[in-house]
Order: sequence, then structure tokens, then C-alpha cells
Amino acid sequence: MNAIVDLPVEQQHRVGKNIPIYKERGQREVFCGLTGIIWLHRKIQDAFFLVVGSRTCAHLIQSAAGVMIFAEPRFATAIIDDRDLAGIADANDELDRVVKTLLTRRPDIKMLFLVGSCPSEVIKLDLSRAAQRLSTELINQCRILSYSGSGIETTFTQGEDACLASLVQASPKQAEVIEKNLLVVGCLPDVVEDQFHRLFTELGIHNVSFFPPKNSAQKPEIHSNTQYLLAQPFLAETARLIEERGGQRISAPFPFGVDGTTAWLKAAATSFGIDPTHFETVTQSKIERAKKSIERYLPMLTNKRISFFPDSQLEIPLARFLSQECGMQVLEIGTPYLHKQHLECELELLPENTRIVEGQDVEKQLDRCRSDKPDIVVCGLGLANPLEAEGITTKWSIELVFSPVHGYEQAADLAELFARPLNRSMKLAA
Amino acid sequence: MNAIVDLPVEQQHRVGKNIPIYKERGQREVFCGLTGIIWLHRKIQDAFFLVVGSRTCAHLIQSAAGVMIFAEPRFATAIIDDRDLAGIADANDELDRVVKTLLTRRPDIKMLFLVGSCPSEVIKLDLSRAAQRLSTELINQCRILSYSGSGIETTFTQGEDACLASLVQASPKQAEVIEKNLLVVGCLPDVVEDQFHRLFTELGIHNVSFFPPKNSAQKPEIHSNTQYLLAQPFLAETARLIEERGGQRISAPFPFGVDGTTAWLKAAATSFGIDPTHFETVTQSKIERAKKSIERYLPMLTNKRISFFPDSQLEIPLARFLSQECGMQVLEIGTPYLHKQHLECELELLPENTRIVEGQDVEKQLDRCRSDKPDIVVCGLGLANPLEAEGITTKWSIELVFSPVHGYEQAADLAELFARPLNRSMKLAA
Amino acid sequence: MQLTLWTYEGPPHIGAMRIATSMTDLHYVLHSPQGDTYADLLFTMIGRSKKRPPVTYTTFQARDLGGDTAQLFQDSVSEAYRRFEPKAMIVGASCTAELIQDDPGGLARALSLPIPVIPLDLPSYQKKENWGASETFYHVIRALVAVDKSISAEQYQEKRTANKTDTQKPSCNILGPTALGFRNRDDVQEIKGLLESLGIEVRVVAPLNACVADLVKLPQADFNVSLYPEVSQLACTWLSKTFGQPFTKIIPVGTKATKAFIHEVCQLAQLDPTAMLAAQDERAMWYAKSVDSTYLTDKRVFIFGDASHAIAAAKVASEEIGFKVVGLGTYSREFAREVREAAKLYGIEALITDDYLEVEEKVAELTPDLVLGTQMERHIAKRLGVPCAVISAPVHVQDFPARYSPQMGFEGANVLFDTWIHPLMMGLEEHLLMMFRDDFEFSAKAAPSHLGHARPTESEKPQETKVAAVAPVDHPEQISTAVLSDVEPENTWEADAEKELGKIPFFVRGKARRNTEKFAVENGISRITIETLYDAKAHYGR
Amino acid sequence: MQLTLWTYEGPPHIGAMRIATSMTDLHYVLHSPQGDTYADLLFTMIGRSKKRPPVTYTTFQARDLGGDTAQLFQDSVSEAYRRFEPKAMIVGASCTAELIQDDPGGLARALSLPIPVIPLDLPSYQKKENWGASETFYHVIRALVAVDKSISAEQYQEKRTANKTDTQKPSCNILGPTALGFRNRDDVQEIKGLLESLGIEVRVVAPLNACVADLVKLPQADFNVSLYPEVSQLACTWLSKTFGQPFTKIIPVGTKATKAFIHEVCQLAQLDPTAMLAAQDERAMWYAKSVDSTYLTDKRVFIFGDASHAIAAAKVASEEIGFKVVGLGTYSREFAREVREAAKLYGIEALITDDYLEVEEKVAELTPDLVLGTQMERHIAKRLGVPCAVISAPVHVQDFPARYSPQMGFEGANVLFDTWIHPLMMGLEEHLLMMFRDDFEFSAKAAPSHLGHARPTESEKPQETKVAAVAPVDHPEQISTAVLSDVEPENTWEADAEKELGKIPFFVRGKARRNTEKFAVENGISRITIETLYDAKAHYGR
Repeated sequence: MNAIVDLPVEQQHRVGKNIPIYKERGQREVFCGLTGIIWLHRKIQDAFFLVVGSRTCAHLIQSAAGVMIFAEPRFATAIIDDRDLAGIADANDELDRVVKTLLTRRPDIKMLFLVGSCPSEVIKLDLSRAAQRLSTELINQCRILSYSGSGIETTFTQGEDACLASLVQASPKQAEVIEKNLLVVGCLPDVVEDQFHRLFTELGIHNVSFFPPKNSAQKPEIHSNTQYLLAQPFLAETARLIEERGGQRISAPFPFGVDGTTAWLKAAATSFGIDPTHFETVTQSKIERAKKSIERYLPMLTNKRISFFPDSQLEIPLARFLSQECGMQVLEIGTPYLHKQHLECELELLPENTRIVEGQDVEKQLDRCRSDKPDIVVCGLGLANPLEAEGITTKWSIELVFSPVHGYEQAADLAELFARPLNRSMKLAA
Repeated sequence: MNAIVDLPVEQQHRVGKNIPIYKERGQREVFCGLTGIIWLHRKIQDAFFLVVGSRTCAHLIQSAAGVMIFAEPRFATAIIDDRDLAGIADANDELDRVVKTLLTRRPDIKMLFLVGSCPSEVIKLDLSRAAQRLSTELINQCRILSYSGSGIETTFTQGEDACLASLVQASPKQAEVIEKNLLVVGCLPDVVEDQFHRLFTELGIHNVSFFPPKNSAQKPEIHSNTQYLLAQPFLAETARLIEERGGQRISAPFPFGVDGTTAWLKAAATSFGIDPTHFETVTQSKIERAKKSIERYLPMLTNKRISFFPDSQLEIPLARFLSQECGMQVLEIGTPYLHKQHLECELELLPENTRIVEGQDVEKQLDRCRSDKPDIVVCGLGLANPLEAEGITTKWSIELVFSPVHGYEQAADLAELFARPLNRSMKLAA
Repeated sequence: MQLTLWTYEGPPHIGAMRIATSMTDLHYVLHSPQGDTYADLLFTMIGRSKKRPPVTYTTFQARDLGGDTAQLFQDSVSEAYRRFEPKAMIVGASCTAELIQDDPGGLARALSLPIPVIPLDLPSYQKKENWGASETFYHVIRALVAVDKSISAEQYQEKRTANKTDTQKPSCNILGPTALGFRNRDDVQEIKGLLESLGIEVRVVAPLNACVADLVKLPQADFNVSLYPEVSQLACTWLSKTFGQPFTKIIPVGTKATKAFIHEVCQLAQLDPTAMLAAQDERAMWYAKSVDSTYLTDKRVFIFGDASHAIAAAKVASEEIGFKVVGLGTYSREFAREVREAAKLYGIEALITDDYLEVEEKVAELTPDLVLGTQMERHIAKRLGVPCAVISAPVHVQDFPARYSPQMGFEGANVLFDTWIHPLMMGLEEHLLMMFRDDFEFSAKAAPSHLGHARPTESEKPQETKVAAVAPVDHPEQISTAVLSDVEPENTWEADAEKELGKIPFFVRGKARRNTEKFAVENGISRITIETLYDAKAHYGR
Repeated sequence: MQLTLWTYEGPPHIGAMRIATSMTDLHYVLHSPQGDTYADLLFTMIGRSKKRPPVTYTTFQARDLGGDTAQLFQDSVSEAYRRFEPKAMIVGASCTAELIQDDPGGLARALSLPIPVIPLDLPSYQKKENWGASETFYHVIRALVAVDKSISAEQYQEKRTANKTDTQKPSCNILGPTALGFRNRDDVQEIKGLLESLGIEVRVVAPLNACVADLVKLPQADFNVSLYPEVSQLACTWLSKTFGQPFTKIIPVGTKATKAFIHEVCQLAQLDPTAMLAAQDERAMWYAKSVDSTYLTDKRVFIFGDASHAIAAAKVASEEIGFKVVGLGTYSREFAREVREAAKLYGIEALITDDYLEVEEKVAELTPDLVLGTQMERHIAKRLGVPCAVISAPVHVQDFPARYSPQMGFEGANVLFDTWIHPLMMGLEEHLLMMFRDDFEFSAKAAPSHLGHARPTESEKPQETKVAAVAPVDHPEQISTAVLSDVEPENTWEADAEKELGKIPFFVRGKARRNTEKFAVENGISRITIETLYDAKAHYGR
């Protein structure tokens, strides 16, 4: 723990069981918010995402998307060129032209997001005005919204936050108080959404909806009798806007692992006055099955030491799951941003001696990592192979965002994602 | 033409325009009759071919079939082993067992050919008796016939002759004279068969059938009012048996190339009393189209010198087509066997200075070939690459058997088969 | 603004990164916002690099924009120098930093580091990756190589000749190979081996695995091998102009070009190539000549890639494999002229574009038998159900195979043969299938097993609908009045013509259908009969 | 009699042909009927040989059987000697000639040719190709190598050591590579290079490209490398027994075995392997270790081939790629014991058979993720829609690639990595697909684009029928009484369980279905609900 001395102690805050939060500034080895498009465009099945940016933006999404090229993508980039930089008026004309070309080619698009980037932000191209302008013009064809996924404002999963926030903002305000409802907020794979839906139904919570919806015609129901439950820990702005419209957050850990899922469901059940005995009846067999499922991977995980490089803001709930349910020892949790309120319940569950670092200076973090010598490191694709070459086993963090990992049925899958590289290292060393 | 001196002059016969036929004896670089199974099993779609032979027979068919493994084959080998050699009685028992196993596995088989091989012939395993015995036993399930495809008796395409002969022999005798009919004899690809069928119909010959039929339920109609037309030049025994049953052969060249096809159809038309003007009306446009089609390949073929190594007995009709319609110069026609009656019309059309050699001594033929230096050699797969390595362009002969090459619509395809290697040699030399 | 689904090239600073990452002691400080670090994964994941690229990103944020991003940049440079101790440094801006105009060159210079600091001016809104690589390589060389302006190129050359001892071998540098370059790792091994076996000393290979000190020594060699002109031409031209070092023009892709390359370098090195050429086995040539390759003759091939690889591939396809080149194009606008010239050899017009959709359209229109392209074209071909092999960057992890896989030299020619022929299925297999083309087991319903799930042509035109649309006719009539209507008439297939088409095996059926329909349109035939089918066949040939 | 659709090996005289064709001046006169010449095409077409095999076939016919086939044979031998002037001759009978009992050996001897004439006795009705090759190689060596029976093996060995000069390198022969052998051409190059770089002189490689004079010199080397035991073990054993030449036991396939082989030969040559081992890059190991290979972990692989290749492949698959070996087998009955031993390492029972249908059944039963086999298994896998790579003879023209493609040595390990991984789709591509496994665009209808048209499992069990068969149930009930009935109950999927299954992506759906159904059967569940699906998942793991 000597490497820790390098961390800026003056900026310490303390959370949970008196855990200090170190803040770090420097080179960040994290995607920008544009990357969220890769799962967002698949979740909202009639939406299209048009990045207004540079060739770098196009190249970034392409590099992050990789295999997606097999499908006809529902995202593209309007690449700004020299002429656009000459005058914003022209840039707006050009944008209108590109949008119309796009919609002619893809008339199936019912919702178009104009996605701001670093260059569009820096040149102050007003995409929300552009969206309004185009929305009016194309009123019978397509809804047009905007948000920013720029790297100067957003980190990786914050792109989803910005996107969902724009959806909340664009949804009609519901004045009168209607029936109490539960809104689950955050992109979830369909299979997970369906599982949760069945669970809520079994519990007796019938007025449940998921946000974002699968297509643009569905609007979120938010009013003063809305209880919302975050499915993802990175939705600060979305949550703020929901609360502005009267929604109340159900405070809970996140549904990773068996205990996390139970606590998450339990918080909703309590809020909806579900009888605790009924809750137990409904969840018991799932809990048992999931616990049994995880057991398979425990021999590989227990007492193994893990460090997280900052990536998706999932780091804290995942560290909690791995320490609480898999017996792993967490050395360092790097996270790009830490939302203390949303993560309150999670932080309580972390062991005392956890090192939490918000922000990143990748070089210094690598120094600490080499000094810590963890059994496994969770990091991005840029770092994974170099660390492996140094003899440090890695788990690529991006997969934790793309894989179905929430809920009971995926708890073991989540454990397996960490067990696999450890298992592999062992196999190949033998 | 000096290399010719080696040929056994004493055995000369003369045919056509006083062309001598040299006979040669020695190593033959030709498949045995078993190979015919590869097209026969696909033509008769509910038949199965069981070779009774050695591992060599199985290996030969497998090597010749190559790609056929992609499909579930309708042929197999009953491999004779040491125990079978110990006593013929046992061998018969074993054969019965194998046939029953096979029919249990493949109940869709309606006709089974037991195919004799060199070993089965040498040990005098009587397959025709076995076929009778099993036919009686399995009367409600499957017809069982036999023929020999052994290399000591048959060369390549003679396997088809033997197979068709067995089918003729097994077909019921029709005593009373019924309506005059036309029987086209010899395996043709379906697409060619259909073309000919349309042509005969247009000509006004309606009572036409093709032999072998596409499935075992169809029986050939042979009686004293049957006129038969050979589609292939290698069907000596089949023709003999058809004539035994009263069928009369319509003498004609074979339907390769435009002129060959016209003469072949004309012979049938004449025999069926079709008005010559009508004949011309029906064939004219096809002839023109086919001639035009061939023209594309003439620049590549005209005046090129060609030699044939013996293979399928198609050599003489093909040489006739290439010399008569494509302006090629034929140096040597090697043929495994020459049926003077069946080829009478063909031989008449060959140029005077053609060298015809029946049989083979492959070493001596290679000597002649090297001395002749033809522009293209038609030979088997065993010889093609070594000749190419010596700088001699080749066309592999087996393709001429497997490709649809008969009739008007395929005349240009046939020319193309010879033009392609010449074209390729030119392209790669450039 | 340009609407872009996928791009062939990254921005120019990615090109600069490729130069920095290629070298062992050059560091790159890139003024850029968070997110631009994505580029690291290109090298560590696609190239499976064991080291991180030697790039420091300043990672400025929105809140910094009001403040002092210049200071942030200077701090990053200082810290990078302290931590990595490079022998030289390149500094520049990514697209966003270009807009905030912090002048990285000036800021870095102001720090007076004890190493060469080379500023890069790569206009992100105009130029692209290969241009960026080429510029960077050129500027790094210019900054590192000492030039005595009082000495002319000829004098430099004479000096080299004069200083030569009798036992000294002729020498060259190999310029152009980079990290993430298509098969550069193995091309270098192959060409280096080839040159050495000719008795030529290879002094420096750069930028791949070169160090700063290597670049300083570039002018010492007799000539340069410009292996990847997209990256090396600018530098080679300058070296030629300044030091009188001639450089090679032939790209040794394919057996014939390799032999021509041997002639070229032997001329530059004043050596006799005869022995070397005689010793070659030329296996690829024999494979192309061997009889099971006959079926490859005149297969229609569409080629797209960077200029050098595309031009070379077309030559090999046409002269060494016997294909017919029906399409040739590039995304390298810098070399458009060369590609246009090359296309003329095949009587076609070159496709110069970086619009992926335009390429897709062209492939769909030409329906070639084979596509030779980049990973983009692989995906296009997969969608269209056309066989494809990759011949050029942009690359994917597959393009960094574990095994030795050069594209250049004699072994490169072998690799090309195998790689291009494989998707067409190897010799005998395809050939025999071809022979059974009227076989009932290869029915209309049987899809080509070696291709993707996208059935060519057939699936787009379901038979049922068409057949149901016309009543069966006994004696098909042919409407041959060549009327050219304004609206292109949609052909209708008679039922028995459709059935006849079904007798043609799947791998030529699409072509037969297209030819027939084209023929029908051109001859004003609205109902396609069996006769139309055969008329078209006669017209177009097999 | 054995019912045979396809065979793994030809008759034994094909093995003899492989020896004759491998060598440069050995001729084979084969007493055989017309048709047996088909074997020539194996060499000229599959192996793309530029020369005809040096085989003379007597080509007797039915009419000769009554006459003098013995005379025909003698004439053929005389003529072959006159025409080809070989340095030695082997003579023998094919299956048919074996029956007519002409005694080729005796007949040839009677001609008193001035060269060694070696009679072969290869029982066609008992033995097969590899046995024939092994026997032939052994008998040719025995006939050519002079043995002084008064000298013991130990004395021979001592003599070699005593005669050695100080500067003389340790030496070996490489025995076993033959024409038509799987990648033998390139294995020899790789292993010869490896041995030479260790400082070992390779005296003779045989039979591939060896001449008769080479074989005479075999006893001069210090030891033998037995590269293909199926062919070389018999000869090596005799050379060891007679001349005290030890021979290698390790087959250098894979990085680990190559390193073990280096240790083995260094011990035999009394050299230190440390430097050589340290200099290796071991790219295949790095590729296996790199993160995009993580998805390969525990992929279930079925392996079948000749004994040596199958055993070696299993080791590489398990220890170097991280696969799980679920099936291992061979058609080489001669080495059944070794394969059975190897199978035990993976807790499985070896499949020893030359019945292609039995292998197909086993593959269908195991439904592995990957098949490593011969061309036969490639076809089996293609039919079953399972990815496959070829690791062993019997070969096809594809197994003679133009490019350098060894299976042995360090480059061989690279080749294995690429070749085996390719059908599973390369790293990132597959991995990312895997991550999108709940994606609606990868619906139940989307077939894996990289596989054949035969959809695994799914197509066999059409959903529609099943779903229609049961009424939808709101709260699925689970019948968990574990009743073992005589007839295995066919599971029925509830509509929503079927729908849930459809949310699993195609490339794991088949496995999920199988596991669920197996679980249901084992637990006496007749109606599969969503809960059954997840119970099974919990039971079997992912």
C-alpha cells in the first residue's frame, strides 16, 4: 500500500465505513460518452444516432463498435470539415442537408438523436436548436432530439445519462397525480428486463415500466406519484430531471449479484408495501438457485485480489458484489465519477480497507497496480494486453457494460466473467 | 509423325477415309468401370451401388468422387477381407449380411446394384446369383441387380454400358408389337434430356423415352417396333441386348456440336418420317444460335493442334466436332476401345490424316506426344499436371464425361472447355 | 459535412501515432480531450501489441477550456519527458485541440527539452490517416537528419561511392512499414531476406522498430526501398532530392512484381540478378498453372484498397491468377492518378472514393465472383454473399495472424494464391461441384455452403411469386420488338424458364439470371422464356 | 466383409507408392489390373506433383488371366528398368494380383537386374496404407543398408563416437516424411532449420526427396528423428537395435512439444538448449494469452486423425489454447494403445475406429464447439454445422497450400493457432458478438454467417411445431418427480420457455437447448418452463 502515497491526500472525502475517496487528475484511459451509442441504438429499436463531429469521432465509434459493421448500423457521423468551420450558419445548413439525406435513405427512423461531440461543443454548434428546427420541419416523419456525448463533458456511460436525460426532457409533463407507478431507469438487455418484469409481477407490483423504452412511441410515465429505481449507477442527470418532474428515487444497492438483486427488489417491495413474507416466498427459490450457480466459480475467485481501472461507474457495485458474495479482496476501485447519493447503499457494503480513486492519472495508477500486484485487473482494451504481457491477468471492463449481468439469473454469469481469465491463466500456465 | 513408327503396324485396320487404326498394348492410364457409379448413382435417383471389392476399389471410387462426400453418397463398398477369401460360402453369407444392414439403414433404396470388381471376379464370387437370391428374399423392398465394373473387364465408361445392359436384361420382355417408339440410350444430364425432349416434341416425335430412367419404377419400353438412338458411343453391350429384344439402332453421329446434334436429330426424324421442311423450321434457329455461340471460341481454337489420350470412348466424336466445327487439327486420337459400327458415321467425318490408336501404352504415347508437341492434350488427371509442368497445355478428360456437353445449347460450352486452358496458358504467359 | 457510416481512414493524428508506435524511442504528446485514448486499443487489441503506444494525451475537459489548456499541455510534455525519457518527441493537436489553437509546437519548444521536439501540423478537418503518417515520417526524418546545404545531392552520392571499400556490400534502407500496416511485419522479413540473399546490406528499416539514432543514419545507404508509398514516398523523394539516394518504384507483390523488383534493386545495387531468379521455385506460379486452377480463368474480381495494394492486386489477379478485373478502386485520394492509370489496363474506370456506401453499390452492381478489399469490403461481400479476401488496411485483428503471412516477395505470392483462392473453394472441390451443376441434389434450394447466409440474387427474387404471376404457356412466345420504354420494364419469367434456370447450379445461377434479365431488357423482351434464357447464354457466353 | 462409405486409408500398396514417389530414384513395379492407375492422381492432383509417380502398372486384363500374367509382369519390370534406370526397385502385387499369386519378388529376381530389387509382401485384405508405407520404408532400408552382423549395436555406436573429430557437429537423420503426408514438406523445412540452428547436422531426410545412396548412409548419423512414427517407427527401431542409433519420441507439434523436442535432441546431441529456447518469440503462446483469446477457454473440442497428430493436437488444444478436449480418437489401429493413454489425460475414452459413420455419430452426440480432424471430419462437421480445422491425413488438395504451412516447430504452433481459431471467428469479432447476445438483430432466425447452411440443433427442432403443441400457460408448473420411464420422455417446451430460449443468441442457443432438455430428462420434467431453463443453466453453468 506504499504506492498510495502519491495520491492527493488533501482532496480526501470519506464514505461508507470511513473509506477515503482519493481524487486524481491526469491522462484518462476511458472512452467518451459517444460510445454509449453502441448499446443505445440497439435498445431503442427505431432510433438513429447522428454524431455531429470530426473524423476522430467516426473512427472512435467504429473502433469501439468493431463487429457491428455486420449489421446495417443505426448510427453515423456527420463529419465536420473545413468549410463548416468557416461559418456556423453554413454548418447549420449542412447539418439540415445531412439529416434530410439520412431520413430519405432510412424512412424507418422514427427518432433521431443529434449527438454533440468535442468539436461541435467547442465551435458552439447548437444542436438543441437544430433539433427543434428540424423537428418542426419534419414533424410528421421523425422526432428529433439532441444530447452531448463529447469527451470534454462526458465519460463513457455518461453518454447514456445524457441521452436518457434528453428523453426525459422531451417527454410530455403529466400534471395530475395518477396511480402510483414504478419506473426502472437505465438500459437493460431485453432478457434481463423481462426477468425483472416477471419478478415485479410475481411480487405484486403491476404498474412497472422500463426506461428507456424499446421504441420511440412509448413515453415514460413520470409524475409526483412515480417511484423510480435506478438499474445503473451512472444516471445522475437523468435522475435529477425525473425528480424535477416529481419522481422519487427508491434508494437501494444495484442489482448485481444475488444480495444486490435482493436488496434492490426489496427496496421496491417495501416502497410498494409488499408483504415481507410474500417477498420471501417469491424470491427464495431464485436466491437459492443463483447462490448455487455462483458457487461453481467461488474456488477460482475466493481470496483473489482485484483492482479496477476507471471505466463505466459500475466499478463500485461490482467491487461490492465480488467482495461480498465471491470473497474477493478489493485493492483499488478506480471510477471516473462517484455519485455519493446514488451509491450510498453500495458504499456501506464495501470493506473498510478499500481504496477508492475518483478520476484517473493512468500512469500513476499503473505504478500503483504494478506495486499492488493484484491477481486480476479490470481495465479497458487499451491497457489489457500490455498488462497481460507484464504477467498481470486482466478482465476487459467494456464487456461488463455489454453483457447481461444484472439480476439473479445473471449473477453467476457475472462471477464467471471474472473467473474465466483467472481460469485461463491457470490453464495456460500448467 | 516419326514417333508413329513405334506403333504395331501389323495390326492396322482402316476406317472412314482410309484411316488406319493402330492397336497398342501396355500400361493403361484409365479408370476402371467402377468409376461410372459416380454419375450413375445421381442419374437413377433411388438406386444404390454396392461395390463388392477390395479396399482399393473403395479408395478408387472415393478418389474419383472427391467432392461427393458433401452429399450422403448412394454408393458404398463391401470390402472383402481375409475371412471372405477363405471360403466363397462365407463370402456369400457376408454379402447377404452387408446388403441387409445397408437396406435397414437406407430403406429409401428401391434398386440396388451389386457391382463386381477385379477381386470379386477373380475369386469368382457370383454376384448375379447373389442378386437373384437376395431379390427373392427382399422382393417387397428392393430390386437387386448386378453387373461388373471390374478393371480386368471394363474401362471407365464401359461401367455404364454394363450397368445399362443389366437394366435391359432385367426389364420385362414385351411380346406384342405396340406403337413405334424412340428410345434415347445413355446417361444424359437432366437439363440436356429435357432439351432433347422438347426438341423431339417440336419435331413431332412424341413417343420418346430416355434410358436409363430417373427412377427404378420406370421401365424401358423395348420391342420390335422400338427405334433406339445412342446418346453415348460406349454402349456396345447395351445396344446388343436392346437389339436382342427387337430394338433397331438409328445410325447417326453423336450429338456433340451443332452438326453432330443436327445429324443425330435428323437421323431420328428421318426414321420417324418427319417432313424435312418441318425439321428445318424447328432446328434452324437453334442451329444459328449455337453456331453464333461457338464463334466466340473459334479464335482460340482454330488451327490449334490437339491430341487425345484414351479415356471415355468419347474421343472420336469429340475429335470430329473439334476438327469439323472448330477448325482444330487432330494429331492423335487415343481411345480405349473403338466400336466400328456405332462410330461408323463419326469416322466418315474425320480428316484423312488422323492417327487413331486403340488401347494404350502410356509411356509410348507420352513419347509420341512429346514429339508431336500438340497445343493441347486431352488426358486423365494422373497425367495432366506432369504434362503442364513440361509446358504442354492440357484439358482433363474426365470433365468431358461429367459436364453437360451434348446438344445445341451445350455446343459452345463444349468448345469453351477446350478454349479455356488455351486461353489460360496465354493469359499466364503474358 | 459528410455523412459517414464507416471510414476507411482515421484522422491524421492516428497516422502520427502509427509512426510513434512503430519506433522504439519516439514519444508523442497529443493535445486532446478525454476519449481520444480509444486509439490505444487499435494497437493493443488489433495489433496485439505488448506495449502501450508511446502517446501522452493531455485529456482536457470542458472546465479546462476557460482555464489554461496551454499549461496543461506543457505539464504533460514535461511529465512525459520525465517519465519516458524518449530520444525525440513529436507534439501536436487532435481535432478538438486544433480548434482551441494552443500551438503545441511553440509550447513544447518553450520548455527547451534536451531532445529534438518535432511539431506536427496535421489539419484534422482536411486530411486523413495515411497522409498524417506520411507527413509525420517525413517531418521526423527532416528534423533528425543533418543536411549540409552546401553539398548537392550529386555530391552526396559521389561521396558515398568514393568512401566505399572494395569489400563493402551495396546497401539500402527499407522505408514505410508501420505499426497497424497491413502485413508489414512479415513483408519486412520477406523483403529484408530477399535483399540480403541478393548481397545487399539492409541498413535501416523505418519507422517499424527503428530508433531515433537509426533515422539519423538514413543518408548512409546507397538507395531506399520505398515499400509503402502511402507512407514513404514523401520521405523517399526528399532523401533523393537531398542526398541523391534513388528509391524503388516497384511494389514486390506477386511473383512477377517480385522478379521485377529484384531487377530494379539489382540495377540500383549494380548486381546481377540471374542466379537469384534462377534459384526460385515460384510455387504460386505453378499452382496457378496447375490444372485444378483452370476454373479460375476469367473469374470476375472487384478490387478496392489503398492505392499500392489495389494496383498490385489487380496485376496479380489478372496476370498471375488469370482473373478478369472488373472493378478497381481506392480510398487513397493522394494516389488517385496512379489508380486511374492502372484501371485503364483493364478497360475500366477507377472508383476513387472514401464513401463506403458507394463501394457497396458498385459491388452490388458488378456482382463479381470475388472481392479483394479491406475489412470494409469483407463485410460488404458478406452481406452480398460474394466470396472475399482482404488485401489492404483498414485492418482487423484477423489481419495480424500468428503465422508468417507476408504479401510481398515469393512467399507473399504463395500467401496471395492461397488466400484469394480459398474463398472460391479449392481447385478440385469447386471444379467437381461445377461438373455436377445439373445435379438434382444441388437444387435451387441448396445454398452455397461456404458462403454467408445471404443468398445471392436468388433470395431477392423469390420464385414462387414470380411463377404464380404468369400463367404457364405451352409454346412460349417471344416478344422481340425492341421497344425502349421510359420505364425500364421489369422482366417476368415464364414458369418453365424459371424451372430451367433452377436446373443451373447455385453458383452460376445468379449470373445466368442476371445475364438473362439484362439481355431481355436490352432486347425489349418482357416475358422471359426458355428461349430467352438460351439466347442470353449464347449472347454472353458461359 | 466390411460395409464402407469412405475410408481413412487406402490399401497398403498405396503406402508403398508414397515411399517410391517420395524418393528420386526408386521405381515400383506393381502387378495390377487396369484402373489401379487411379492412384497416380493422388500425387499429381492432390499433391500437385510435377512428375508422375515412378510406378509401372502391369495392367493385366481378364483375357490375360488364362495366359501368362507372370510373363507380363517380367516384361514390365524389364521395360521399366530399361526406360527409367532406377537405382533400386520395389516390386509387389495389388489386391487383385495378390489373388493370382504370381510371386512378383521371385519373378523379378529371376531377371537378375544389376540393381537391388526389393520384394514387398503387403497383404491387401488385412492391412492398410500407413502400415504399407511403414513396411516398405523398413524393407527398403533393410535391403540397402549393409550390416556387419559381427558388430553389435553398442560397438557401432562406439565406433561412431571414436571416429568423430573435434570440429564435427553432432548429426541426425530425419525419418518419416513422405509424399502425400500431411504438411510433411513444410514440417521438414521447419524441423531441419530448427536442428541446424541448434548446431546439429542433418545428414539424411528420408524418404521425402531422398535417393537410394542416401539410405545407404543412414547408419552414419548419431541419432534419428522419428518425425512420423506411423511411417518411421519400424525403421527407427531396427536402426536403433542394429546400429545403436537412438531416436526421438517427441512429436514437435505445438510450442511446448517443440521445446520438449529441443530438450530431447539436445540431450541426444549433448548440446545445451538454453540459448535457443531463450531466443524464441513464441508468438502462438502470446496470441493464446492475449485477452481476445479469453473466449476460447474451455471450448469443447473433438479430435480425430492419425495417432501422432491426434495425440499432439489434444495436448496443444488443452494446454496451449485452453480448450476442453471432449473427444479423441484415431483410425490408426497400430497406435491404439498410445491414443487410449492420451485420452485418459482428459478423462475420456478414446474412439478407435476406421468407420466414418461411427465418428460422425460421436461428433453428433458430443456436439463440440470445434472439430479437429481429417478431411472426413471436415465434411462431417460441415454437415452438422460445427466449425472444423484439418489436422491430419487423409488429405485433400487444400492440405497442400502454396504458402509455408508447417504443423511442427514454432512456426507450426503459429499455424495451428491461426488455423484452429479461424473457424471460431477471430477474437474481438466473436467476442463482441457474444456480448450482444441478447440483441434483437441476432434473432432466432439469424443463422451463424460463418457456418454452413446446416443449422445446428435449431433446424432439427422447428419451434413452430413445438409451440403449437402446447397451450400457453400463465404460471408455468414444474413436474419434478424424478420418474424413470422405459421410454425416454420427449420434452415439450412451453411457449414462453421457447420464447426465452429465443433471446439467447444463436451460437449458444443450441447448447442451452440441449442442456435444458438433458436436465429435464434427468429430472423427470416433461414440460420445459422458463424455470427449467434457468434451473438447467444453474446446473450446468454457462
